[in-house]
Order: sequence, then structure tokens, then C-alpha cells
Amino acid sequence: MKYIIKKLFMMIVTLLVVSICVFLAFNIIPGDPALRMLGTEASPELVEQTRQEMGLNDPLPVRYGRWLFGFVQGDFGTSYNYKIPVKDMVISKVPITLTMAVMAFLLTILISIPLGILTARHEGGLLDRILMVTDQIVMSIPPFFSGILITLIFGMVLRLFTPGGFTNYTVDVGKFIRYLFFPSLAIALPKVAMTVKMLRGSLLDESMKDYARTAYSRGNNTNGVLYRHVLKNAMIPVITFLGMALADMVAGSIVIEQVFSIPGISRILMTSISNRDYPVVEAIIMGIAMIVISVNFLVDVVYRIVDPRIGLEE
Amino acid sequence: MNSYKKAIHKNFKENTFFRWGCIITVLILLLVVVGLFWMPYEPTAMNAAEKLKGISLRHPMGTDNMGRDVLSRVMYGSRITLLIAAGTVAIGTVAGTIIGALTGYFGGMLDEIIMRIIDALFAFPSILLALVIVSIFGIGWIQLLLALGIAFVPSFARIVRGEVLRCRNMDYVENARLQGVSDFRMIFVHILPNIRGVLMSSILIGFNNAVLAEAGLSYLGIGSQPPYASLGKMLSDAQQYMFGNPSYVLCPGIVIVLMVLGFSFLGEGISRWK
Amino acid sequence: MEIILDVTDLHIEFHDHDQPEVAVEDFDLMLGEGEIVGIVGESGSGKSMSALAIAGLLNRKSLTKSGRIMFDGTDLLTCDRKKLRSYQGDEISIIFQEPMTSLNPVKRIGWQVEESLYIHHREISKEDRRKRAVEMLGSVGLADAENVYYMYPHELSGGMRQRVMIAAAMIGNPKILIADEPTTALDVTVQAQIVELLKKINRERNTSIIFISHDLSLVSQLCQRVIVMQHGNIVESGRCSDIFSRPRHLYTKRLIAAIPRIDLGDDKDRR
Amino acid sequence: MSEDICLRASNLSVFYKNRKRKLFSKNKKIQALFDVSFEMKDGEVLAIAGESGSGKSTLARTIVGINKDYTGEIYQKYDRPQMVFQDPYSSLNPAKKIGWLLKEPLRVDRSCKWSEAEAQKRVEEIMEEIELPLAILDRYPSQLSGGQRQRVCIGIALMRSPKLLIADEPVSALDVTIQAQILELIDNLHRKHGISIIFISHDLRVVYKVSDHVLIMKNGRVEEYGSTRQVYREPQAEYTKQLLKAAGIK
Repeated sequence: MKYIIKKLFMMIVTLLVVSICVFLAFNIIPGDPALRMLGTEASPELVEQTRQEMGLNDPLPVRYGRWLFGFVQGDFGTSYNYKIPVKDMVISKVPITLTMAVMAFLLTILISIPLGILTARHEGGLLDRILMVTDQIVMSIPPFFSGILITLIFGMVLRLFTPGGFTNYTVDVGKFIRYLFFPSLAIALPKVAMTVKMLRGSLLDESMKDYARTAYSRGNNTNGVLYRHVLKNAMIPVITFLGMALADMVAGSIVIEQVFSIPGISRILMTSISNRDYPVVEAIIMGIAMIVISVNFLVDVVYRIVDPRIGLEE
Repeated sequence: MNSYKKAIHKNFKENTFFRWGCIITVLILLLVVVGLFWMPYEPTAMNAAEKLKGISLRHPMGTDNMGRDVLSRVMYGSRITLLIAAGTVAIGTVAGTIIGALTGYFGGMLDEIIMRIIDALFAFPSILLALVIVSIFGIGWIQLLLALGIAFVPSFARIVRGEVLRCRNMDYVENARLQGVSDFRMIFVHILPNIRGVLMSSILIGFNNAVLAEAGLSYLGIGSQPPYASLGKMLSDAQQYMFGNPSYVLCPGIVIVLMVLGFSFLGEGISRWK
Repeated sequence: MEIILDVTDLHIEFHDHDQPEVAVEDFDLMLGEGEIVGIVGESGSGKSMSALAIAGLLNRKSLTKSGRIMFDGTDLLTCDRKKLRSYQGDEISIIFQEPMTSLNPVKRIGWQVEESLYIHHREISKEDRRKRAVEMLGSVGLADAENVYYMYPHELSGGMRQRVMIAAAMIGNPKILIADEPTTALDVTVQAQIVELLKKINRERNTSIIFISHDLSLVSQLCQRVIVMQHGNIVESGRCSDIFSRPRHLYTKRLIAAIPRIDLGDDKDRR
Repeated sequence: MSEDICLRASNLSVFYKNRKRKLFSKNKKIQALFDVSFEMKDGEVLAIAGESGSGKSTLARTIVGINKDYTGEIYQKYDRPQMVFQDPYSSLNPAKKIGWLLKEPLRVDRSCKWSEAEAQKRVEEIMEEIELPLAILDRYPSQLSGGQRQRVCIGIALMRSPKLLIADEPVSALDVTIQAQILELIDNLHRKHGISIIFISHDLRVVYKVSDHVLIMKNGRVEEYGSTRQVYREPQAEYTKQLLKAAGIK
């Protein structure tokens, strides 16, 4: 329990540091936000008045405090370009991106863990060699290219889904999930490959350790040693990796949404970047960072459950 | 030195991963190096008469929607991709090693602060961090290089710091300290040579990640701007023609895959060194 | 004394490198019921290899074994894996040098101690298993066995872990206990306690023990018979007292000479 | 006091910082040594004996200056004492050749500049001293056996002719027959150069063989101190008796 509180506190510290970094990054950019909002033809008086209204004349720490306070309450600022609250622009898109990332994550776990065990059990055999080469190749395909290949093969040749035929969750949840399956697969594939390789290595390392020998000496068969002893130990580094992978998948969905023309967060993010609509970019970046950091916290908690040694050494 | 040659020869013969890694990497490097001196066509030259042609003798990889030769554009694009990946890894390695070595060795309050910042940066997936930097400094390949470079510093710093921490408490470091070795000499002469192996493999992995990140970002339209070619941008342009003219989308894609595959085979081959 | 284990012409060879490497050659051992036999040698002498072979734990592909290891009318070298497994942990148990790494770090002590029962005697109920494990933990000298049952290995000291290892090895009441350098990683006073514990087990349960060590003086405290090994070969074997008083082989003499002699009576003549 | 005291520790207490994550734990210090006092004459061999956790290595590290957080006083007649570590596998830098490692103490010597020829000559002298062939200079530590490595460690320590050598369990990682050789080497050096040696060991048999005086330690405290023979003959402390009994001596 003490460990979890400690990690929770660490998470809040990291979140604060991240928020400072993000805030500073977007506030040292040359250019006057008021001017950007009003356009270049606005009169100096109007600009000054807007500056006053937006609180841009206050010192940096005050502005940071206000921004953070607003952020916590769900006020993410106002878009320069559309003059509407960022929240309204983003909120309906969040479930799309998140569903995709979570589906990709589940796919990764479902595919990679059985495959990892399979390759480790057949270490050095033909199956292992074929899988390992395939693994390396899959790892080398960038997600957007595998997205394109999937569209080409499953969408156009096999006609398993209609490219571009996205259905929103507000219309039909079943169709929504079905459409997101292939994009999620594209996000998951490289992570699957990495997890398989990692789990295989970890399983082989662990099965060389002394406690595995002890397990054999008690009359365990290979399966007994693998499932009763080695697997749990081997999962410890894999859990860390999966945590980082989930974070990466949220970011990876940015590219994949473009490939499959899914109207998620990424489309807004990319337009906002090219339009220099900073409040929107700032809010989305901060949001993703928050997700990533919370995932890291969850990983720490899972870690503690799997490995009793964690957090007790001190 | 002779034993090195022998070992490489032996591995080339027996170590399948190493052999194919060498072959693929040499092929890609050949593509880039030849492209420095000679390309079949000017990569930006359009030809309205030859739009979206398939693979032929005149255009070994076909042409794109503006009639430009895909092979020439791939040659140019892979040069940029390799350059940015190498630059990224160089920035990441040098800055990461210095930060990691100093914080790991000296520890203390500065270490705490820098590691908190590194942790915070680590919370951003590298694509995201690059997006932030590009959105601040604008779009272009130099910004992209800078953005990816900075995005890669935390992981290198973390790895080096961990290794230095591990080495710092080893007996041989204390032994050297007893003989009067200074801190600076300790870090750079005694400790760093011991993390060569780890650094080498993280460079190979980092290089691949850099290639993938560069391709991803230029797919999103951040990076080399038209009319200059980049592999990622070519894919995003080609995507809408993929059913009618698959060679246009497949060729640049396969080159990216091979580029990454070559290095990851090399890495795998080195880890199975005989 | 009834012979329960008969090893003849054991030969172990590794094929990791271009040249095959002989790890053990012409190893013979006869172990009587309730007997304690010591195997002494330095690193690379093949003593641990022989022990692992007897325990049925040498199963790497790059390795060839020949000879016979007869136990209970079965040759453990050639019998099928299932038969071998039915002995492991139930009739033949082994404990290792590093109690730190030989226990599974993420499983509770109780779970590990009663695992042999779980594997070999499914008929025993969960509650009975637990009872026997706690009892066993108590009998190897762990105070507060009820609590230790629920602990993890990292919460115990080195000596306690080795006791746990012994408890786990002894829970099926095996006929043979192989102890592979069980005290090397421990402090001298703890070392002495573990040796006492092994003696007690031997006395009370009539378990035969194969005690492997590099420490000749330790072996002489515990064993009736001793086998001296060097470079994979047995150089000398016989009663402990005989070997000490009349070593025949040069290597045995060197081993004995390497033990610093303590003459408390007279003036020191070391300088 | 007398001239020939080469080392004296008075009321030495040593602390360890809790080095992990300082954000939460309030910089708790762990005391590793409690009020340790002893003195050592020039040219003598002092053994420090005890089990793991007794603080014997801490004491050594404090004397050579690795641990700086202590109270009490250490008087040393000579500066720059050298140390030989327990594990010859971790105390040599794996990335450097033996020749390079042997020369390093000379390269960083601030008191005098060694020319390449002088350094080479010194290395050859030391190699003879530690009874190793010169061919080894061109090898990496991983290519040497445990006994050879420990010889190299001793050689490195001797490069600048120290007057005090601290050997922290120098033989406990080695095979018994090799142990005897290394002990003999240390004994030879002691007799030939008159180096004072602090010999740390958990093995009471070895201690008896090498030392003039012995310091028995337990949990950071001195249990008994005296001439080795006296202590072995008539142990006073209960703990010493236990140790001797466990070692099969008494």
C-alpha cells in the first residue's frame, strides 16, 4: 500500500513536470496569441483589450496556474481558428482513438503471449526459426505501411471491410468495432512482433535459472516448470514493455487514423499543427501525456502484484 | 585484427541473420551511394505522358501520379531518411551518453532533477514529442532532425545512466579510485569502454526506430516538403492509387522495410555471434 | 547395509565447442541405505556434474552420458522421462549451493515446499499438504513456521533459505538427498548449523546423503566415506579417516596440505 | 605514542547513506561500525575476522578512504594505502588489457612523472614479483584464471610500492590449492618488502596462518582483539568461541 501511494505521488510529480514542459513549450513560441486570434488587421487597441481578457499580460507562473487549474476542471482553452472551446472539438473524438488503442493492446496480448510461449518451447527448431524470421520482418514494417498493405489485401482484394467506410460509435457500435479491427491490427503488428521476441528471450533466460532447475528436481515436467514457475517470472520485463507499448499505441494511432481515414483525434491534431492552433495542440498533447503517465502508474501496480520483491528492498 | 576478419568471415558463412543483414544493408547503401552520383531521372522531373506507369525497363519502379520516376525518388528519399536517422542517432547517442554518464556517476540533486525531466520526456512517445517540436519550430527536414534527435535523448540517457550506475559500484572502479584516477578519467577512460556493447546494440535499435519515426512523420507530411521526395510522403501520396498501380505504393514501402530489416538482422546476428 | 544407489562407469561429455569436452569419466559410486558419502574436488572437477546426473537434471542436447545409474531396479540414465520424474523430488531430492537463486522469487515459501507433494501425491488434500509443509518447516529448525509458510524467499536470510530448500527436498521423505555445496554460500556458524541439520535428518529418517563440497575438513565432519575428484576423474576414494591419515594420491595430499594447520600448543613456526 | 605505529583508529563509527530515492525516505543513515578502536605496528599483519555483515569490509573501505562518512579518528603514517578485493572477477576492468591496467597507477601518479621506459621496467619488475609470465600483459582479464587475476590485482596494488596493503578476503573466491599459492605470495611480499598488511577473512584457519594480531568483529563491533595465538588459545568472547568451534578448531 505504501508502495502504491509512493508511486501515485511520483505520478503526480511527473504529471506536473510534464505540464510545465508543455506549457512552457507553447508559451515561449514567438508570436502574439491575441493577434493570431484576431487576425493581422485588428486595431492595436482591440489587440490590447483581447490580451487583457485572455490574461496574457500576467506573469508566466500566474498564467500557468490558471491554465493548469482550468485544465483540471476540463477547460482546455479556446481554439484560435474556430473560436470554440477545445473541449467541444475534442471530446467526441476521444472514444474513437482510445477504442482503437485499447483494441490494439488487447490484440497484442492475445497474439503475442501464446506465440512467445510457442517459440520458446520450440527453441532452435524449425518452427522457432520460421517464427523468428517472420517476427523480424513484421517488426521492420512501419505501422502505416502495414496499414496500407492491410487495406490492399483485406479491404480491396478480399473485401473484408470497406476502406473509408467508417461508422461512428454513435451510429452503430458493432460496425464501429468491426471497422476499427483492421486499423488496430496495423497498430498492434509491430508491437506483437516485439513482445514475442521479448517474451521468448525472457522465457529462455528464466528457464536457465537455478530455480527452474530446482523445479525440475521436484519432478515437474517441462510444462509444469514453464507454467508453474518460469512464466510468471518471465512476464515481469514483458509487463514493463507492454505498458510502454500501450503508450506508444495511443501515439501510433495518430498515423493509423490517417491511413484508414478515421475521424479521430489525429485529424484534429494534424490540422491544428499546420494551422498553428496552439491551444488545441497543447490540450491534445497534454491529454495523451496524461494517459501515458496513468498507464505507467497502472503498470507499476501490476508489477507489484506480480513481483513481491518490488518496493520492499528499501 | 586478423582474428576479427576471421570471425566476420565465419559468421558470414554460419550466422544466417548476420549474412542476410549484411546483404540487405549493402544493397540499401548501394542504392543510396549510387544515387549520390547518378540517378536514372531527375527525382523532381515531371512527365505528363508517363503518369502512373507500372514496372518497366525504362522505369524499374514505375512512375507516380505526376509522371516522376519512382526509382529516382526512392534513391533520393532513402538518402534523406538515412541521413536523418543517422543524425538522430548521433544527437541521441552523444547527448544521451554525456547526460547519462554524468548524472549516473555523480548522482545527487542534479541527477534527481535531470532524471525527473527525462522521465517526463519519456512519457511522450517519440512521435508525439517530435510533433510538439515541429509544431513549435515549423515544418522541414532540419526541424524534423532536431525533433527526432531530442526525442531520442531520453532513452539513450536512461540506458547509459543505468549502465554507469551499475559500473560505478564495481570493484574495479573503486580499485582505480584508490590509485588516484580522477573522476573525469574514470568516466571516460575506465567506465565508458565497458558499456560499448550495450551502447552498440541501442544504437542499432535506435537507428531502426529513427528510420521508422522519420518515415511515419514524413507520411504525416512533416519533413521534406514537395517537390523533394521522402519515402513516407511518397507512400501517403501513393495510397490513393494503390489499387490501380500497386507498384507505386509497394516500392517505397519495401525499401523502408528492407532498410529497417537489414539493421535488425545485423543486430540479431551480432547477438548470436559465433 | 543395503545398497540403494549403484553408479557405474558414468561418463559425461559436452559438445558445446568443436572438440568434445569430457566432464566426468569412469565415475563409480555405491551408496548404502542411511549412509553419508562425500564428494570432494575443486571447481571443474566434475563433482557437481555427477550429482546433477544422478538427480536426472542433465538433459541438455549438447551432452552425452553413458554408464549406469541403478536405483530401485531402474537405470536412471536410460529409463523414460516419466519414470525418472516419478523419482525426482519423491525418492531422490537435491539441494543446491545458492539458496538465494534456487528458490522461485515470486512464489510463496509454502507453495514451494509442498510442490513435490502436489506433483507426486495428488491424493493428499490441500489442507493436509499445508499441515505437512508447516510441520516440515518446523522440523528443519525454522521457528515460526506458520509465518514462514506465507513469506517470499527474499524475506529470509541465506541460512533460512537453505533450510527451506532442505524442507522442500525432504517433504516427500526421499531415500536419497543430494547436497551440492549446500553451505558454501553461508557464514561459518550457519554452515555448522546446516551440517548439524543434515546429520539429524540422516539419523532420524535414515536418508542417504551425497554431500558435495570443496572443503575437505567439512566433509570429514559429516561423512563416513569420501570420493576425491580431479579433472573429471576419481583419484581416490575410501573411508574418511583413512584418506585423511594416509592419503595415497598426490592430489589428495595437496588438498590436505592446503588446509591451514592449527597448532595451538607449541610456538608458531610459520615464519 | 611510539614511532612505529602505522595505523591507528580511535572510536571509529561509520555510516552509510541510504542511497535510493531520497524523495521520501528522510535520508536515513545506517550505522555500519560502532566505536571501533585498534592500532597496528609497522610491518605487522593484522587480521580482521568475522562473518558477513560484521563490518569488516566497511572497516577496510573506511581506512582506504572509500567511505568518507565517519566519526572518530584514523591516523595513518603513510598515505595512499592499497587494497586487494575479494572477487578477482570484478576487480579488474574487463575492457582493458593487463599491461594497461598495471601501468594505470603510474599514469595517474601526480607525485612523479613516469617515462614509458621506466613504466615498462616497473611493470616487468612487478610481473616477476607476482610470478606471472610477461605474455600475460597482452591479455584481457577474461582470459586469465582466478588465481592469475588475483596476482594481477596484487601487482596493481604494488605498482607504487605502498607501505600498507589491505587484502579484503583475497582468497575466498579461489579454489583451495590456489588459495594456498596466493597466501604464500602475500607472505613472501610481506617478508621481502616489510609491507604492513591488513588481512580480512571469514576463514579462521587462514587467519591463524597469516596474522600476528586479530580483530574479531560482529555486527559492526569489535568482539575481541589481541595477538592471534593468544586469542585462539584462550578466546575470551563467547562469539570467538563459537566461531572457533564452527571452524572445527576448538
